[in-house]
Amino acid sequence: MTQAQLHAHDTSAMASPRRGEAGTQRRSGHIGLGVLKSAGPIVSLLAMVLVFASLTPNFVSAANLQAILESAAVPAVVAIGMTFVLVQGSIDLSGEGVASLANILLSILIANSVTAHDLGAGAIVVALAAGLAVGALNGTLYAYLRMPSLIVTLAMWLITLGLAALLFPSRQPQILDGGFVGLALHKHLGLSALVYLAVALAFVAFIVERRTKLGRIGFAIGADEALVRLAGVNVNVYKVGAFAICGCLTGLAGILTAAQIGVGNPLAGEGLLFPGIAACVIGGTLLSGGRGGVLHSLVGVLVLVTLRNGLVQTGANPLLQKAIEGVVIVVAVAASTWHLRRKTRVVK
Amino acid sequence: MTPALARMFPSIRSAGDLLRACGPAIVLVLVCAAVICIAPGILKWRAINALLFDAAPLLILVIGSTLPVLLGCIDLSAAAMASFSAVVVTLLVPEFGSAAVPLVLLGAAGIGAAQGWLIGRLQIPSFVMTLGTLGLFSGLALYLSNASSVALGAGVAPLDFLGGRTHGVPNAFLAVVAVWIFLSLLLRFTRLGRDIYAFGASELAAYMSGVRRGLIRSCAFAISSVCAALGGMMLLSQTLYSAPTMASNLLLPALVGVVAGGTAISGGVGGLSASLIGGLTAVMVRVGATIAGLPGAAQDVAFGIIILVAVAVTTDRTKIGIVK
Amino acid sequence: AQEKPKTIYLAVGTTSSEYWQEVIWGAQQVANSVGAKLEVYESGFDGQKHMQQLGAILAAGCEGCAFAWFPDSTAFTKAFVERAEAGGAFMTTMWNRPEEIHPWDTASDAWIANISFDGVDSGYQNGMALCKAIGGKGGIAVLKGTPDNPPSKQREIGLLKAVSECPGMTILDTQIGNWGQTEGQNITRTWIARYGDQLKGVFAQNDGMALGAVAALREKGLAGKVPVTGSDGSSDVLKLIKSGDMLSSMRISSQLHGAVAAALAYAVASGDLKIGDLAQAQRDFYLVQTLATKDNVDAMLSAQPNPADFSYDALKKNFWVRSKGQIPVGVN
Amino acid sequence: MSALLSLQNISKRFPGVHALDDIDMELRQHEVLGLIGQNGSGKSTLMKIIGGLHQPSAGEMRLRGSPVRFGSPLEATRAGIGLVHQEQSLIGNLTVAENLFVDKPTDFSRFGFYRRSRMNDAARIQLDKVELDVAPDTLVDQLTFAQRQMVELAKVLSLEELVEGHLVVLFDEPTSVLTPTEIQALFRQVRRLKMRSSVVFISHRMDEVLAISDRVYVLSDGRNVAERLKDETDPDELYELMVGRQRAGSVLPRSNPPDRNAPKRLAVRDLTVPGKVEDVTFDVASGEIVGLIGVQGSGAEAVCRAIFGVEDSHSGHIEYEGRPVRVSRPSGAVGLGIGYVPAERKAEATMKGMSVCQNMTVTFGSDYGYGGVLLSKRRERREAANWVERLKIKTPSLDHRIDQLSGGNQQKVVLSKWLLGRSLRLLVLDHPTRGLDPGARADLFNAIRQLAEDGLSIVFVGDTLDEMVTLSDTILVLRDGRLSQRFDDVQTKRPSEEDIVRAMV
Ligand SMILES: Nc1ncnc2c1ncn2[C@@H]1O[C@H](COP(=O)(O)OP(=O)(O)OP(=O)(O)O)[C@@H](O)[C@H]1O
Ligand SMILES: Nc1ncnc2c1ncn2[C@@H]1O[C@H](COP(=O)(O)OP(=O)(O)OP(=O)(O)O)[C@@H](O)[C@H]1O
Ligand SMILES: [Mg+2]
Ligand SMILES: [Mg+2]
Repeated sequence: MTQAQLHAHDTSAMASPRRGEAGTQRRSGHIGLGVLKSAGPIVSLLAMVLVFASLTPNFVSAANLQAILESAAVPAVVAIGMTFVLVQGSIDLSGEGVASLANILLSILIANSVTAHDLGAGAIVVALAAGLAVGALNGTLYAYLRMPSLIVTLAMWLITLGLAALLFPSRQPQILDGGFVGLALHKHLGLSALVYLAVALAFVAFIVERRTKLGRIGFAIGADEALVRLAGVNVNVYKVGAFAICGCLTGLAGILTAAQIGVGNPLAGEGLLFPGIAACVIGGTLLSGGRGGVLHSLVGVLVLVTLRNGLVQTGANPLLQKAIEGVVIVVAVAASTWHLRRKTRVVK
Repeated sequence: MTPALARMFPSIRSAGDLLRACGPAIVLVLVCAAVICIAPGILKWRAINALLFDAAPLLILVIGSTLPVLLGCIDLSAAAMASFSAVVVTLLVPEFGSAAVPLVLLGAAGIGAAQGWLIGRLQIPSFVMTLGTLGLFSGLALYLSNASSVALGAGVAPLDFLGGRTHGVPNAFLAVVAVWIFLSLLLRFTRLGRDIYAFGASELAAYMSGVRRGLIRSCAFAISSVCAALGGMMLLSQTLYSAPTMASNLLLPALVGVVAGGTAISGGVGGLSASLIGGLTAVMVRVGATIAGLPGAAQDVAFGIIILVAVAVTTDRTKIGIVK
Repeated sequence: AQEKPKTIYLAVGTTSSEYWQEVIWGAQQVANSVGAKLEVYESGFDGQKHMQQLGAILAAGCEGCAFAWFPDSTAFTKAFVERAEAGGAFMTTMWNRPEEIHPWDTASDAWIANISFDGVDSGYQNGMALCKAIGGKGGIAVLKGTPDNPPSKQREIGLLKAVSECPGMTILDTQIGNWGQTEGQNITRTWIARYGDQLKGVFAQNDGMALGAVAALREKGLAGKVPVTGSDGSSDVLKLIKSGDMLSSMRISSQLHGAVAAALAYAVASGDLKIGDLAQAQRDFYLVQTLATKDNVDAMLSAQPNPADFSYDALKKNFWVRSKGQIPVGVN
Repeated sequence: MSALLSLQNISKRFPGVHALDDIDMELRQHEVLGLIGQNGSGKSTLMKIIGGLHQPSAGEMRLRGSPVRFGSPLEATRAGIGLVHQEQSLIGNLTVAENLFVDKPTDFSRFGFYRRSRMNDAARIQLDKVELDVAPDTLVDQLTFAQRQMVELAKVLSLEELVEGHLVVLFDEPTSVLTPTEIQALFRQVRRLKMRSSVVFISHRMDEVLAISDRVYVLSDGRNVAERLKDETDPDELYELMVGRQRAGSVLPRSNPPDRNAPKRLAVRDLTVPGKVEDVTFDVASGEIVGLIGVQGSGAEAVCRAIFGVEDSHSGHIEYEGRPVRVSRPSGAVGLGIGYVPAERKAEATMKGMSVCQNMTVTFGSDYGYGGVLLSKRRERREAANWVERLKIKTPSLDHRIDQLSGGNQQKVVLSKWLLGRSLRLLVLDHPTRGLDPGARADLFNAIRQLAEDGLSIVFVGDTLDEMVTLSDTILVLRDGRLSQRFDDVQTKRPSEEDIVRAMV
């Protein structure tokens, strides 16, 4: 070779968004600091607990912690499912409809006060399958017809909510299956089966996310789908998979709501969606995909549930609670991602 | 195509492109045709007139929401802003009279700009920022109105105007058209417009090319907020009562309108005319379902299916590499 | 004679609730008995949606039509009735109207009547029942509906009246549950943790939140020990009252609500009734309601509504036979 | 030697572009085939067709004698064809091991769950081949650019174990971002690989192509214009075949040396970028071309970014035209008349999905309008068309999408974005020739030289010593973030390459 090729570039400084972040991780050097940084949401959670605890001593009582965990169980199930979709950089808005549909399906098929059906556990299977089917349909329309997931799932939200209303048998079916309602009633160590179920699901989801191709490729799709396609991966399958998981878990959330209240409700999903997404984002799962994960989202759920609980505990003006919640969401996300700020970072 | 036309619409190179570009309009025409078949009475001027009057608040929200979407952002707070500003206007009218309306519009612009600016400063996703302000605005609206409907004082000229008609055409709709023309010109012929599209296509490359993204984002969100506030005024001019949640449910239809017109949520592709068409489609679908006498729940199902079909037909997938 | 309307238009908040299903049933009986069609419009409590629906119906031309309409919030009432007037149609409204406007002073040629239930009375009676159940002493917590909703406010006024008459009973906390079961459950859970034994009763402004409160209490084995009141008198709640898990609920006749609203609209639209002949008390009135308690719940549960009682002809004898009187001034 | 892969009459049309026109090509067993051609001549397209990313519009492809047609990259991989892309194609948030095997049928999972230890062991074997010492479970994001390039290579090499029989390995400009030592490592692998495979090697550097290839194909305008055996040709002939003109004197000498007393345009004093650059001081006169050079990590790029205001923090003083300035964002720099061509073209310089014209006019288009606010599309199009012609940008029209241009032409569009600015007085170029063909490079250099003579100041970081010496008036050598030596009047007193290298290491 006659030419000496000399490369004057410092690649760690190349500031494409991804690379910029990786660059600093290396520069900062200590692992301890890195862990602390990704622990931003946990720090916000602890800070919030400290503030509320100092405002009212009741806050950290065992009873209240139980109340927080019980309230977190259903949102956690939703957030776990949502995480699989969000890490791919897509979004699923159909949650409220799907949960409502699963709820009403379950409550008219299990032993109840209105219809004559009694499928027992079969009702749970049917409701879960409905969630799974809607999720898979969402994913299929999104991936194969290349329609934005936001709009596909928005439409599906309306459709499933409408179906739930059409299935509603004009009176709220009271669930008579004692075993099923017992899920929410029987306590072990002060917590209902729902809490344990949520924890177990989180564990399984974590393994799936870290240890399976579905989970790993999901992250890759979120980071750069074009590259994943270039690598010859059948991206669409993984997309459908993620939406199916999300649909199934959202359906499960609707089922669990039925267990908690003991009656079927065609609007059971109301109020699950935006808090679910907010929880994921607060926990550090980026809407643009590729970052975060199940554990992050769980922290986010705890932040939101704790906040709501704390506002009630401290007697904040109920009319202003929404406003306070809004500000806290913004501040929490800003604080926990502050260290990621770069001039060349792109956040949409 | 003539060269001049080709220059005006550079992206249209073949018949297929043309069809795709017209997709949303074709869908709108088909939906209208279907509605007319169901209820020929709708063709009467009075009926059209009434529809336009009703549609105006939604249309203005659709137009406003388009700008953040063109950036690849999203403004979830628009509907809450509409309710909030309606409440604030009714509260300010006893004090300021007609001046309350421009005051509130100005305030909305400021708040919107601040919102856009904060997204950049704090580097948080617009989804999160506006989800936060959605909570903030609706909370404040509840608090300020003490959770009640407030009657609008008499003699507020701008609102009387919005509620009235000129030569039989609802002024609210004329206002929508005026805003649409103004913003379309802004997008097409000014530097701001070019920068908005550049930002949407690639924020990083635009930034490295000297585009002032903080400024651009502030402008887009300010416009979105002002349009939302204007929507709130239109609604107020119809109801004459403000309520802290009166427009909250417009959030999703507005988004549907934006996307049904073919504007990509990933940014950089689409425009206001597309949104206007999309918004009208959303309105006509609702009207059609109502007139067809579908039961409420089935209306939702039908609406959902039509959105799916409309978007499946209208999304220009060639321009968006990756659909998210 | 005027032409008889072929259709009765009914607007409801949602079809996914027992209350509204009964309203629809009541209106359906009226429609059936006169051979008209009942068209139901659902808004999901989105006033804009009802506006568009009304606009679409009127746009297609609807002179002399009969509307039994639910304004989603008071903010929309005036717009609805004025539109009905502009379109030459007739309208009865349910529940929501701003305090200062009435059928005789606003769009009076179209707005036939406003029919509601006495929220203050509901709050008061439930409050007094609660007072008695806790022995006149102790703290209760209040679950409110959506904050800008008139019935929610009225029920709160009624409760405050009861509290003033029952000085030992104090309100520990008031939270907004937005009429929802899950929210009611979560808030009640937090209350149990916060107040422990201090929490002697829960006043829920509707049955949905009451169900949530009972579910939260049940988790702690407190159902039946801490009395809960609701409002609406839905069938699940009646069962809970019977089993002792709940204390009381204001039972309103939703079938009657729908039937009277539809029948009055039809009566005027078909010329059987002249708006000008109606007195104020006939145009702005409450329907009767009964507090459901353990004592009368069996009768309520076994009573099946008889379609014949809701036929147009049956109602026409006297539309106001179940009226509880004119809505007082300054209330809505 | 028999043909392993043969292409007959392959054509490829994109809307508006005839990228390949009736190509015949034969790849024999155990050979390295060099492929050269100007930017946009269709090299990458050809590779993508072989690799299963594109389907040919016409023509036939035969592998081991039997016709094949690949519907996806996966099918090509299964047939033993591996492609190293021109733009990097690793997935940042997967581990090295996952990236190595993501496109291959493997048995590293059971019931959908990964067996990580197995996968990592297999990965280590591949990494050893390219002498890359990173843990297989490192995230790719945490590697340097060059390390990633080696992983790409390992990814292709891992086909060896997974596919039976002879392989086809395609390298699309693998060396443009590698250091000499890394290039040597790559070449060793290629030579080893020859034992059981055939290789196609694309580069714009003639000497590299000749060093590694047995045969060279020359493409021009999507057509195959020449074929040479390695021993029968030399760089100059190849250059001529490819560019269509003589190499000698391709870059004009400076007609008049820069004025020593010209006013200072930029004065950088004690510039420090934490962790990258320390106390760097230098001046740039108007009309001067300053070349920055140093080995990888020496901080030259950070200096450029700091001048343009995109480094997150820096200290020191920067004077611009005699006034101290604080540039904290690109828009500020542009306002001062400073432009910057970043090294990462794909992410930082091109707006995907936008047209060539839109990309060119984004920064200075409004200068051609009215009052800096209203645009005049007619006038700015005329100006854009002008630069398309001057830089010989190969595009069907001004309205063609930039991401559908070849890499080199994209780079030219990026350059013209800045050249459009009448107020531009300082242009900072970060590896501007990366991916350019030799002819284009000469065109570019001539354009830069011309601009400098018209008074534009240039700071540039180059790819090779050769181009530094060809173009610069002053060369600044950086070592470990500090200025280690400076060579003045380069055009009159050419420093020897040895001198420069000594200052760098
Ligand atoms: N030193 C820094 N470290 C990390 N992030 C920074 C730093 N400086 C700025 N930023 C972030 O980068 C963003 C870019 O800001 P900058 O001021 O360069 O331009 P802009 O706000 O996008 O555009 P405009 O010119 O319209 O204000 C800032 O909003 C800030 O969030
Ligand atoms: N996806 C595409 N759509 C349309 N045109 C394309 C596409 N990909 C490539 N082209 C066109 O095909 C031609 C050949 O491009 P190609 O990338 O193969 O060139 P190349 O020889 O690799 O150039 P370089 O040396 O710059 O990498 C170019 O004119 C380019 O504009
Ligand atoms: Mg700024
Ligand atoms: Mg190429």
